[in-house]
Amino acid sequence: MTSIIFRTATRYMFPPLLVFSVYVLLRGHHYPGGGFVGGLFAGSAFALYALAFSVADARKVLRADPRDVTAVGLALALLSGIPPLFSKEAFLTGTWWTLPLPAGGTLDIGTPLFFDIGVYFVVLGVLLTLVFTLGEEE
Amino acid sequence: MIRELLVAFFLLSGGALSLVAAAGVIRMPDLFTRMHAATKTGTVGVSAITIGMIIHFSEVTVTSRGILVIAFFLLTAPVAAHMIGRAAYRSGVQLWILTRIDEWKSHGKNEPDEEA
Amino acid sequence: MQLFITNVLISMLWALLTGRVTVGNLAVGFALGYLALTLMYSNAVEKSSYFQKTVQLIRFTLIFFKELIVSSWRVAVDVVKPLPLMRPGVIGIPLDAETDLEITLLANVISLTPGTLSLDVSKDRKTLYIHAMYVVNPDDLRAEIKDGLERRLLELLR
Amino acid sequence: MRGLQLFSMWILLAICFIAALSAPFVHRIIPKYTGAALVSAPLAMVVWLLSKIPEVGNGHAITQSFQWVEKLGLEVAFRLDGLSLLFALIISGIGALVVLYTQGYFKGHPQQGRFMMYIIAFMGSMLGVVLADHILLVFIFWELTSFTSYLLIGFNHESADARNAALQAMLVTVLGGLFLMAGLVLMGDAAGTWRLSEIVQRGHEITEHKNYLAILILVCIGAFTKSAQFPFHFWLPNAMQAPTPASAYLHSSTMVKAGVYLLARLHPALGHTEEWTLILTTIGTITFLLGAIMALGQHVLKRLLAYTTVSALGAMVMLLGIGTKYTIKAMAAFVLAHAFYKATLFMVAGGITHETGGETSIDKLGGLRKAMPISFGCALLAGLSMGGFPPFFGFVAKETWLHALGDYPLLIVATVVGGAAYVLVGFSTGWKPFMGKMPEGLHAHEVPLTMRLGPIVLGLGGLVLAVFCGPVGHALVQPAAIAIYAKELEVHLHLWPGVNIYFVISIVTLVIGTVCYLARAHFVKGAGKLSLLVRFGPDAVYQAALNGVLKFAAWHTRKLQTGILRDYIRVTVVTTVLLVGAAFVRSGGFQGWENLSPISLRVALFGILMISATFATVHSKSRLRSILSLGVVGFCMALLFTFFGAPDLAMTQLVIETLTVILLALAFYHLPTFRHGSTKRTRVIDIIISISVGVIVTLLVLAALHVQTPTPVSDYYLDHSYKDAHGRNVVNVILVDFRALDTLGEITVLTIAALGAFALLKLKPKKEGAE
Amino acid sequence: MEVVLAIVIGVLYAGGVYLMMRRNLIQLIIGLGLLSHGANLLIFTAGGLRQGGAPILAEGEKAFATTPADPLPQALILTAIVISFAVTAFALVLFLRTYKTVGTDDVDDLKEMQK
Amino acid sequence: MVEFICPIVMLMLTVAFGAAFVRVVIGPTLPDRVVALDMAATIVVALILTHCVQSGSTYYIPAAISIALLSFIGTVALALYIRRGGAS
Amino acid sequence: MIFLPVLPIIIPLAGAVLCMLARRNIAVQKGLALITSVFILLTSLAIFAQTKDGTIAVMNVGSWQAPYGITLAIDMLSSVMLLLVGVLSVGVSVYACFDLDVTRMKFGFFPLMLILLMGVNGAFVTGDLFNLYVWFEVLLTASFILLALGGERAQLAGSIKYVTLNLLSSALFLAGIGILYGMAGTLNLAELAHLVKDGARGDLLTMVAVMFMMAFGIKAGMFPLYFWLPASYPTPPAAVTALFSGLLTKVGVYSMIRMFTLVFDTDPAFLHGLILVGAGLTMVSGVLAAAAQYEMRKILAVHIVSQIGYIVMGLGLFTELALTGTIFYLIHVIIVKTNLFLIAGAVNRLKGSYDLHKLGGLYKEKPGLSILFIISAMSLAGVPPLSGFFAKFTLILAGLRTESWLIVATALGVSLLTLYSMTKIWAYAFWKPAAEPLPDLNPMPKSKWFIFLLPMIGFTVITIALGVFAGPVFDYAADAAAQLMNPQGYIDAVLGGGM
Ligand code: NA
Ligand code: NA
Repeated sequence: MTSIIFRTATRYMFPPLLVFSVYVLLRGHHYPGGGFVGGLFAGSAFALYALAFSVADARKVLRADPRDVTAVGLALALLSGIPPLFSKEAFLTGTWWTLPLPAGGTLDIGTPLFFDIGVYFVVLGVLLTLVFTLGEEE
Repeated sequence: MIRELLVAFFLLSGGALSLVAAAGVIRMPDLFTRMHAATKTGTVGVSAITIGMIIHFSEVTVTSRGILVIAFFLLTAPVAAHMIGRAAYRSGVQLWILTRIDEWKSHGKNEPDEEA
Repeated sequence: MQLFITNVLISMLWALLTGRVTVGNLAVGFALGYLALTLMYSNAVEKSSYFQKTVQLIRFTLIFFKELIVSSWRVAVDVVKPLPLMRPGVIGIPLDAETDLEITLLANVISLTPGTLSLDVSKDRKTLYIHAMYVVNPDDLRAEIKDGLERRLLELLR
Repeated sequence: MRGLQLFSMWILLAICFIAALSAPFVHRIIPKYTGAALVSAPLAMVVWLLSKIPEVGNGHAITQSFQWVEKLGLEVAFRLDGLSLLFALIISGIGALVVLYTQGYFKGHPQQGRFMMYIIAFMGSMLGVVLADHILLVFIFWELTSFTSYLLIGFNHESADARNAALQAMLVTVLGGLFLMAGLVLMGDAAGTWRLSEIVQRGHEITEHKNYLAILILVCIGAFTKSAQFPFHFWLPNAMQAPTPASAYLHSSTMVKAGVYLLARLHPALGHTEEWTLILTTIGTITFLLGAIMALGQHVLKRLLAYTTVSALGAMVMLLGIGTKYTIKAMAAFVLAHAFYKATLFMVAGGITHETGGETSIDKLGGLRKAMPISFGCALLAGLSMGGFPPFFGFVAKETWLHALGDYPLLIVATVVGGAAYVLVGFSTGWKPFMGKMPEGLHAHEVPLTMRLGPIVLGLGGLVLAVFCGPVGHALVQPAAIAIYAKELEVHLHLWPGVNIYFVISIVTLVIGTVCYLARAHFVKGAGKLSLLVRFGPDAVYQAALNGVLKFAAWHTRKLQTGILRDYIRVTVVTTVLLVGAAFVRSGGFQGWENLSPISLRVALFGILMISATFATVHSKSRLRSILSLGVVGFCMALLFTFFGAPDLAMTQLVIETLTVILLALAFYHLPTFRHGSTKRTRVIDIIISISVGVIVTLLVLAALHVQTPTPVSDYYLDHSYKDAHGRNVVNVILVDFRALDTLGEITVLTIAALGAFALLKLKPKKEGAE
Repeated sequence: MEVVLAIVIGVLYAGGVYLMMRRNLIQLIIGLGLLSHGANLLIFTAGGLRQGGAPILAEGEKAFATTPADPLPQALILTAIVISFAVTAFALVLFLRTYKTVGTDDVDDLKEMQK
Repeated sequence: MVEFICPIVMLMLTVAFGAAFVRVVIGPTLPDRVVALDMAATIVVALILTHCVQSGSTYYIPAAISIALLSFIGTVALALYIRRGGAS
Repeated sequence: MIFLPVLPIIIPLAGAVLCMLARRNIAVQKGLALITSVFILLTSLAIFAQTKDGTIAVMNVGSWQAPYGITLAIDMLSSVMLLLVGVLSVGVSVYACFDLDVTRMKFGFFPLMLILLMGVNGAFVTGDLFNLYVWFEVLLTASFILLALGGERAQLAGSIKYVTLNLLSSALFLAGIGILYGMAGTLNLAELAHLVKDGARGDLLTMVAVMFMMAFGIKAGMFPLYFWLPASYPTPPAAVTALFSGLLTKVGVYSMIRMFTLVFDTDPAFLHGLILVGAGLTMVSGVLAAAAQYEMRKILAVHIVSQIGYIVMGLGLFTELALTGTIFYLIHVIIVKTNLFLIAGAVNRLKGSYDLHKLGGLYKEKPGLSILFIISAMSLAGVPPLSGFFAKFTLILAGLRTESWLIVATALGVSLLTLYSMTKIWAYAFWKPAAEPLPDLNPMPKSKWFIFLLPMIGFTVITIALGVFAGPVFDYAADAAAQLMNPQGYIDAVLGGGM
């Protein structure tokens, strides 16, 4: 049991940190950030949670096993390179779709984005695997 | 012009406060007194600089992020100080010899250490 | 809370209407919305919590920032002063704050205000131990904190 | 004979190897008739060879070739000329007899099949050596004989002596083989062809080539090791560890003669020079005498024979070295004679040992004539042939030999000495064990038919050859001699040469030899004095060399692989610094400051801070101080990244720095504090090494900055990032698009690092006693 | 500017190597950390320092008005940082495991196992 | 004016950073070092934000936010480490 | 198949990801690993078929034209290396399925193995310097973990040395990349080669070349940089060591060959002279270390060093024939060395020891295994007509033709000592009777034992085939060497487009 103060602060910081991590991830293509730093932030949020409460609690919040998160992320990154196969282009060729936004603008969605999301999950999973395992070590 | 003056004011006071914090961290006699300097002055110093920056750019995104920086500092700095202070105290870091009173020691002695 | 959300929505609507999404414009919208809401709910029951809290929040914030600045100044002075003039000490403050949030905010505020630094909360959550730079009389200090920061904070939160 | 047209050299060889490989299986199926079945392979060869005698005798060579490794110039090329024919006949003929002998010798032995496999493979390899017409092919078969003889000598592998002898024989012959290979290749390149038949026609090109002496020495070393010439002779007597059929085969007729064969084969290419004569004659004579003298003091049957084999090989080399028409004829005749009597004696010796339950010393043998009459007969025939008594082929050969040495009186004296020894050994092996009284406790009976066949055929063969020495000389010896001499010559062998000086010398030799035999006891005693020669002889040198190499190896390994990480790092780093430094100096060193930008205050300040923080990290007794100072270094890095326009880097650096601290803190909970000091000396050395690293890196960076970049590829990224890759943050676009493959690799590294950390922490081996 | 950074890089490499030659597992890992800082800074410096701002195209613009910092070394360093983080984390766990299994953090003691 | 002020502020911050570093080095206790490093992180934020003003580029703000958040986590982790008895 | 050049990377990765997702079920993991290995082999065969006539298979990943994106370029050398990886992966997978303990499988052996293969393949196909670094790190990290997996004392002690020295090498490699980029402004190997051919980069290139030589030298296990190898290789299970011995150091050598034929052809007297000296010392030092050992696995491990010396010797001599020898040697030694480690593992499985003093009598007990061993051992020692003979002979011939007497003498002497150490193993473990009878620890029934032996039988057959059919192999190696000696084709193929 750690401090009330710390745990309370953590409880209030945890959601914004996760939101911030997604923000960093999604803006990464245009501004500083990206999947890597985003994943680190998300992982840090869970690490903070594990420090304040316990690794077991943090695992409960995450629900999935971090190693599965990693594997899924890696799979996503790998798969994002496959679509060009169907248009006879090289592996990892960026494929973009422009979506109209309700407010009138447009949004570019492309395979590099999915790649970055894959990176995000890998980093998240990796960091948590490390932190949780080290935290659980006797 | 006023904006520039404001920016300059906030930046300079931020810098000055940081210097003060630095001086405190160097000069204060024990951990706890040093923490006073580091926590308060450091936080105010960086907040001042953040405000200076907000005024300098006067953009929504910069402002929101600037506020975020300040908010985070105000939330985390004391918590961090608390965590270190308590850890240091419990692990037996000595108070300055001129410390007058230690009620925690006298009252809190019987309190079982949660993690022991 | 509903009123606050309504207020935020009004400020956003204002920004959209004026077509400029800037801090200033949002603030203006918020202020206008607040005024409008004050008028709307001048007699309603819900009024008390939202509008009263607003006043308390503003007051608390002002006091807090004043203290913050003062505290920085005090440290600045302390840093320059000869060391033996300090009278540091660790004292316990009996808590009225009960919830986690109350205790946490109080501890944080105490840490950020002059001369005091929260160290820990006792296990029974009844006492907050703080480190103070100038302990001339521990009881005076205790009273000062309880009447000043704690009372105001609890007023705001409850 | 028409049916034989189907066969050709490579098919016959292939049959040999197939027979070898199938031997264990054949043995499993028909254990009693293994030899009978397998002998068909060498017999086929013998028959085929015999059928070619007329053609080859007329000076025609039979050739056959196809490509193997074309670009390397390696062909599978065979050529049967007189020399090849003589050797191939000996090899396959005696081979066939040995295979049968083996059947009897190893009767009921569970690993008879295995032995058959080795011996037939060995025979095939030997045949390959003498039939190959390509230097590489010669070498390939040559090495195969070394390898198969290794297996043969070490056949009784549960005995340490057998293993050591096998190793010794292999190391010596392979060592020679390596020299030989170098020599052959140089020779081939000097001649411009790797075909032996073409090389021997270009003798002048080789003897006048600048590498001639090197080629000659290399080839000689190769041949000498194989043919047990001084000073490489020592392995041969030791190789007596091999089971008798192997000894008989390896040491009488075949493997050891590979060297002689090769020298003979290359005589047209390398011979006719002073160097050739000097080297071969000297070494040959020394070996001839040494082997003969060493034989005098022996009492173990097989060792007696082995030393005389050494001696005989020396004689062949000596004769070849002189290189006259006559000596070459003599040599060819002697090869034939030696093969017959020596193989017989080995086989009989094996039979004696076999039937007496393992007795090997002639001093403990006697009176076997009744128990083993046939063996006795054969041994006597061979022993007399060996001694050079008429009317055996040994005598015929010796006569030719003495004739040939007419101009070399010293060598005649040597021949008399050696010949006397042969007489002694001939009696010792062909007479002594059978005559006199049978020692008590010795039981023996005649060897089985399979083991009798070889001695009978070969023992009688010595007589038959002598009787038909005229035709034999014409059909077998003459073509071989022509091939060696590379010019026309005629061979006339006579059983009765008439009384002349050489005949007298011959008789004198026989008398001396007989007297010596009667006084044998003195020689055996005298052999004790020769122990000095043994102790400091080549065998000892071999042991010393091997031990020396092993000792050096152990020392080298101890010194280099200390097990201390610091030593490894030191060597690695110092090597790197020295070599990079050398390259730096070589490339003109530091070249100027022109391209450097002026120093700004804040960079200077942070530089100083970073350096101080690094010092604090390095020089710290507290590991946390070290870690936190490293954190300061990281902060400074992030700030530098900020100052030079790298926000992504700054952000990542900061996050990573903090996370590293967290991980370290989590892990440090379990780790103890620093407490292992180093000595001052160590520290000083380490500091010097470290500083040199720092200096070289600094210089490298400065030197590299001096080189102007033309247009870096990154300009492309700046232009196309938004346009083609839909991203404004160029760094991010590089990471997820332009160079996404790097990132894919990077996240793979991350993934497995986590996987590994997990496995390491969770997978705990069963408790080993902690210190 | 580069001179300062070149010296810093040299010091980082020197410090890293020195620490790696100490006897303690933790010093070893800190040494690796310094070395990786050195390598990153080296790429950054050798890649050319341009004070032209971040290689991020401002909102609304189609091309860079002035040449910004070279983005490629930055991307390379990013990759290198991540990789070295992964490796460091693993090495840390490895050392921890070693300490717990072997019972020493003295690198010199590990030589016994060579035999 | 801002161009003129920024270097001065930066210098001040750098000095403060240096002071924090000195405390990291001299300690004497681990909590002292941790507090000093935490302060150094705060000053890094200030430095980065000042650089934003100086260079007119807002791209560095996320870096500042990152350090604000993560230095907290780091400090807390170290505090917990101290709590577990690693103060020496 | 437009994806072909990248398949050697993504197939193992996909297999690894699936294995990770199936981490609870070992049977599924085994199946996945085997299937993936077979696919790796098939892919490499397809690539081999495409490149065997000298075509360079090029793929610009992400469709960014060279030199801007990462280009994968597969020439004949890469292609044959990929093929070897494919063959090895199948063999080692089968072996591992039988030999490895369940705990190691549970804790990620198969994904790690596949990722190791991914890294190795990546290094072989990439045409980009930094990408090469990334693959190096991938394979190194995987190897770190495979090495330490199991956490036994010796493993850990070895791992620390391995990790440390290899990271030192990475720092050096990275520094080299940084400086080279600073000087040339590109990371694409072909572009670098192109710039160097223009002569614009000056003498400093020699210095950078030496840095790369050292970085790759550490990874390749050259003297005096090889210490990590004997410290670590003899510690993990046989399947792992076999994989390592076959592939890891070879990646270092491959990279050295690639860089020193394509990019660094400045100052050959100095650079190739240095390589030659290194090669000689490496051979000698490795073989001496082997002579001093009495532990089967350690002998084999330090022999890797010695073999590296031979491989590098060809690069040092730097003629077409010499490179042919190098390539032949690579092909030969990867197969043979892997096989020897697998056989050593089988011995250990039977007798529970690698100690030559303890072992014995195997020739009597397990003639089949003995024959597999002696063939491979003799091949390694260079006994004709096995693969090792042609490999060594070609190198020595190249040495003789360039009149590099010293290196030829060294190579010959070392080959004798190699023979000595191989016969030492043979004499001690197989011929000699065991000092005290060792129990048969092998619980496998005969049919299973045969399947277990299958990879070894396969590799042995390959060794023999490489000798008997040396012609085509040599032709291939010679063509590959010619391609390396004339890098313009590579440069044109990469910079001239591709897909
Ligand atoms: Na903070
Ligand atoms: Na540049």
